[in-house]
Amino acid sequence: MATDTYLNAGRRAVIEEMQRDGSVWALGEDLGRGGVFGQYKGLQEMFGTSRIADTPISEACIMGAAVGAAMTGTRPIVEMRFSDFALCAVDELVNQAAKARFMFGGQMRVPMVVREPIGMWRSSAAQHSQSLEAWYAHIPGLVVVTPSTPADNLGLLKSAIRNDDPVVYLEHKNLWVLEGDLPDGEHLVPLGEAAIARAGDAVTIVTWSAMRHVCLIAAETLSAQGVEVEVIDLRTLWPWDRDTVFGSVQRTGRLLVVQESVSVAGFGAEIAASVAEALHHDLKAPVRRLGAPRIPIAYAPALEDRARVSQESIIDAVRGLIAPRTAA
Amino acid sequence: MATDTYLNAGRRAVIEEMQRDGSVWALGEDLGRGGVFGQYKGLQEMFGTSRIADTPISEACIMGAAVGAAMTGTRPIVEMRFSDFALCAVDELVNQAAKARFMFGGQMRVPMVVREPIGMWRSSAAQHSQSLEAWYAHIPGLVVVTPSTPADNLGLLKSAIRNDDPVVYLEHKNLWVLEGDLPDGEHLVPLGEAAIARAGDAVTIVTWSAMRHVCLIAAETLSAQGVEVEVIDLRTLWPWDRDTVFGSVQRTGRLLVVQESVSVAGFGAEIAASVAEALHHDLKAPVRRLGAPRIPIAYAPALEDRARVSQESIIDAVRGLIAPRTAA
Amino acid sequence: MAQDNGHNLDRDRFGAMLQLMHRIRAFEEAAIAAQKDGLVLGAIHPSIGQEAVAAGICANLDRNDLLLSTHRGHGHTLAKGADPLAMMRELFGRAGGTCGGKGGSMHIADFGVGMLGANGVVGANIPIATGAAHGLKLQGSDRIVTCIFGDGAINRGPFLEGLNWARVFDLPVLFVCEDNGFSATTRTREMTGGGGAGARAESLGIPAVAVDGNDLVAVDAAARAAIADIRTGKGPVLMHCRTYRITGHTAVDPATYRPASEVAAQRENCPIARLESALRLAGMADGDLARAHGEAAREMTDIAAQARDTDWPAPEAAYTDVQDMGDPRERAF
Amino acid sequence: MAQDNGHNLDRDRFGAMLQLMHRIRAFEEAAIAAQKDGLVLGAIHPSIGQEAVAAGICANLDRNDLLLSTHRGHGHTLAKGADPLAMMRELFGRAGGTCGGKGGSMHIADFGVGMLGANGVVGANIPIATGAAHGLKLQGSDRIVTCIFGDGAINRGPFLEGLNWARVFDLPVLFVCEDNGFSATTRTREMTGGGGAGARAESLGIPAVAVDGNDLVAVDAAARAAIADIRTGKGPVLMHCRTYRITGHTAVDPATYRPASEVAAQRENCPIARLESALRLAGMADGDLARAHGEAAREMTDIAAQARDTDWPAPEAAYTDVQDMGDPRERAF
Ligand SMILES: Cc1ncc(C[n+]2csc(CCOP(=O)(O)OP(=O)(O)O)c2C)c(N)n1
Ligand SMILES: Cc1ncc(C[n+]2csc(CCOP(=O)(O)OP(=O)(O)O)c2C)c(N)n1
Ligand SMILES: [Mg+2]
Ligand SMILES: [Mg+2]
Repeated sequence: MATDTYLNAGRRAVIEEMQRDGSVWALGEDLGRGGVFGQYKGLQEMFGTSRIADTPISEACIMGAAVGAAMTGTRPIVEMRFSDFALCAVDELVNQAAKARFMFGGQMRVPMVVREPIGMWRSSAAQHSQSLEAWYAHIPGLVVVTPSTPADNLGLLKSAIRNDDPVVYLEHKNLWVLEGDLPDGEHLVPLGEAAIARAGDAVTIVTWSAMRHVCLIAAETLSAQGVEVEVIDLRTLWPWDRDTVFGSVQRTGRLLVVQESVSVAGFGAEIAASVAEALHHDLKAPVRRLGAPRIPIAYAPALEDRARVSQESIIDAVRGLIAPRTAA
Repeated sequence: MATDTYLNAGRRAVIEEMQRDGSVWALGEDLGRGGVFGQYKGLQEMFGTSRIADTPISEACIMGAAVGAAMTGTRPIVEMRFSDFALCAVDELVNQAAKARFMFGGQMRVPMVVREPIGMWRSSAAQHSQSLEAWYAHIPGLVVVTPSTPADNLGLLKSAIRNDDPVVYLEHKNLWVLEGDLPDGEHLVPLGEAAIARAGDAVTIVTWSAMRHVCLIAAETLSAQGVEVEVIDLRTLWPWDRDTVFGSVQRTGRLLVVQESVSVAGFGAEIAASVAEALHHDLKAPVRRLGAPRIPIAYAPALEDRARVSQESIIDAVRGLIAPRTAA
Repeated sequence: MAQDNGHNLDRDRFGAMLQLMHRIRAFEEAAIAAQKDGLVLGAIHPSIGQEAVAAGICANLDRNDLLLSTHRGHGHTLAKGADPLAMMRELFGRAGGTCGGKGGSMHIADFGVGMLGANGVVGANIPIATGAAHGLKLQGSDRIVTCIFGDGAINRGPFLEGLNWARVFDLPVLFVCEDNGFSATTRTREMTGGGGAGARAESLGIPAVAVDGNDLVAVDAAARAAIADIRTGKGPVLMHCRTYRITGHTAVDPATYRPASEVAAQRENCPIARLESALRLAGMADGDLARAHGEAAREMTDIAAQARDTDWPAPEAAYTDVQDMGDPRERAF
Repeated sequence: MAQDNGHNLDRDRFGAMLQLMHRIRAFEEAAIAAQKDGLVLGAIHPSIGQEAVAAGICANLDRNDLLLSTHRGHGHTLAKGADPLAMMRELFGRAGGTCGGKGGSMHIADFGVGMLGANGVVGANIPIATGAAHGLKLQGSDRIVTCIFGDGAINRGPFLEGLNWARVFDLPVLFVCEDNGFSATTRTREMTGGGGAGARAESLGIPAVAVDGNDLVAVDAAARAAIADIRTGKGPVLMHCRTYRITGHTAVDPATYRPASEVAAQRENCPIARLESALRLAGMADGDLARAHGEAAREMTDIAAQARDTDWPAPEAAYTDVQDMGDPRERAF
């Protein structure tokens, strides 16, 4: 057991899988110098320029070439740098990668991992801060993963690389420096399983990605006040772990979904709606979502913060959920 | 009052607005020959090649050029042919058009309408059948419109063209031939207002686009059996008409959302979650969604139909909602 | 000029290619007829008049080589060796179609013969083909990839990105611009700046060769030379084949946007008739020529009849081939 | 060679351009210093060493002409006439910033002087600039549009789509490839097939001119000629300006991926020093030259101090400028 960062955990996952399987390779801009954040540091020295491939600034072709390379038996890891730039390659991901296996009647598969760093990262502004996981969850054919801890980034990225279908793998930029324990040996986290980050019986909080940590801090404050919330980190958004979420809500009777992304038509709506549909009669209070308002993300901190879900707003929302019902 | 098609209603909207305002123009592939479906038939003869502009097959540039042209004081109508091809121009729409006004601190606006025909159209298969309205509803800065009748296509498209922000205008391919009454004079339908397509008190059905008509047929069958459902056609998905929806659910106590698109992370989740959050205590049954399974759309009819919400499934869902609750 | 050498033509080789061109045409004629009968379910984009490109290119590919095509891909698919019955079943949306009825004409593919798919998105196969070549190169394979696209596709960004990529990584790709003069209903030249496909390829460092795409012998010779270069590791080459689309954009497009005289002149320039003349000059008997046509027509009429008698796919197949994880059936409830 | 004509230089004109180049550099030096103090909030991409492109191009534009830039846009924005205080406030995220603190360095824009924005997406401004020119042409305006982009941007699809479009519609656009040799940390030439920006433009039918981008006099002359052509309605022109990025990709990038000797040699090639030599040859006094530098440095130090003393924007401004319809504040609850 060693302590390391979320960034290095992802790096280790790539190294281990590339060592295990010669068909795995990575492509993206500036990978030879370690990538934008250093996730690929030293990898070109280890694996050579063919398997850690620097590419032109051609997002559409990076994604499209990965589709073709996956069809011919390799397992590409696509680096998109910022998830925002993946918007230059949506046809390639959504019309091609996601649909090929189906359109062609299962003649082949498209095993590829698309790493797209998401999320607010102080003063990165509107084109470098987005979280569009809801989009990908909506697209048949895609698996969607949002790791939130170093150990999960190790174990989920390894599983994603081994998956035979396209996986959109959304690391959070604010988590790169997060430290945590990494198991020593082979560590795989299965796709599709949520983690109960904290047990509790008062309210079920369902969250993912960086918000896990904000929720856990809020949970500590609440705990000090005698309210024990359960925090579920979905980890995989598609397929999401209905059993864990439903089981928890059946116990607590209360659901709060916390997401960093825009609340309107965000993935939180899927969770809230599913729980409301399936567990209406178990609910002791209405389901509730917290997310960003429907505004682009601004540069100045005071403005950017308006798009952030704070610890305080989580605490308030939990209090609202457990408050005795007053006349509407 | 004349009877005309949904297609001609859209055509009339373009003509009227181009006559009214010299800064309105349209651009897209093959517009000079009327566009793929004939929506622009004869318009180049009326307005010339500058204002009805044929373009190269360059979706990214069609969208991007419209952004620039809108910034300089014209009002472009972008024709994307099939909404699926708009996936070649997502950066231009989402990172540029939608965010420019905000990013630049309100120095200008981007008045443009992006027409993207959506929906299943017999045996068009996975790359010509998608409905991604949920994506656009999730993006700050975009207005999202889904007309379902000839009169609405006339009145909403005119309003969209007059709107000062980017509007994603999603006509449904299966509706082109639909006939209906068109008012003679100026007919504007305000953005953001739902239509109660049918009044009822048993269940509120919220729907949009082509599904309105399927819901209305189901409603007739139900009516014959003594069940009067209210069918709300949202018409505009962002901003959606909370007052009309909430008012109806407060009366009926039951909500069914019916959408053609993939249910998972679809816009129906937003409606269902919002109602569950706000009106939990008014609900006599759990909220419920109907939509497509999470599969790409196939070519063969028997397979394609598996992605379709049928009249029967709507009737079943309504019956489920009004059935006395049995032990879970 | 290649035509002038008619009397030197290898009759076996070009006889087989004539046969293939007849089969492509007969397949599409049968499909068009079937569409009128409501048997072909979605749009089809015939390549009638363009058969020499498919035949001349694919004659120089090995079965293991890969091919990516366009929405107008029946000819390419047949020429790569796909089974026409499976193809017709696909157009009819039947079980046993190349894609099990999931794809239809615009997504026809037969990975078994290295045909990696038509594509419903113009230009989308250029990066995918480039990536396929990248994958082959990474695996040390000696197979090559051919990517056919239309003249309209050169105005899409992926054309630049894909060709640049192929050059930068020195990939074994033959890019073929099958230039039929039209982008759907628009004349491509009016929407195209500069010298077109060849000039653009050269500006990206890729050698380009232009050829009369209705001259099978010329296409064959150019393809052979280009492919030989590619196999020796020289990297990508672009072939620009000028041809003409005799039908409308789709089988139901009357194509009134072009003068009848233009179409009539182009009918005279039919690649099949031109190869027939050359083979006649090379001594092939009229009876043999007629037989090639007749056999192809019979084969495809037969196939259409068989396809018509084929079962529909099982509806439950809609839920397969989506992805391994998760239940695609999952609806809201 | 343009440099050889130093003694013929118009001292007023080029003196003003020297001053502008000093101001650009001083602005960025002040910004870099302020970033170390935590005052500049997001990433900045300095253009130190590239000032002659901004100055030489913009000197030939009218205030009404439009300019679109890149993520490395401070110099272009200043050269187009924006107020450096408003710019610095934007970098500091303060009220009164050009974008009210909403954009920051990568979205700096001043529509009042025709500067339609930096862009955080490489190449994205090429279609937007083309469309701006399209809009101007539709309105019968005689203004022109200049679009500056980096050498890395020519490998993105929108480069092809935008240039082709500008040619097809004969639009008044000056495309400027500001080639500093790098795509972030990658040498662009290793990722670029063929002859680069100029060759690609020519293949699209757009005349191209290459110029030493560190030679202000040459940039000025080439820009003047190109813009004169554009104003007479000849359609788009591309200028390829070779220059060098003295700093790292961002202000905090140590850029260890290039040898110190290379950077040292390029420092010798500083466009400001070169213009100073030329002006000295033209008879400008050393004292005047020094004064230009000193004034610029003082101006920008002052401005940084003022920006630092400026208020933050009101938090509620986060909800404005989104769109007219709907309540952006709408959360789930
Ligand atoms: C990205 C995209 N834009 C538009 C279309 C609609 N479309 C289908 S085929 C076609 C014309 C393509 O012309 P070309 O590439 O020359 O091929 P051809 O049809 O002539 O074989 C168009 C515009 C599409 N399928 N994909
Ligand atoms: C579409 C896109 N891909 C990648 C990036 C990340 N990125 C920012 S600047 C840059 C380098 C751009 O190089 P160039 O165009 O030469 O401009 P320069 O930085 O040299 O001025 C890259 C790759 C981006 N902003 N947008
Ligand atoms: Mg064509
Ligand atoms: Mg550069």
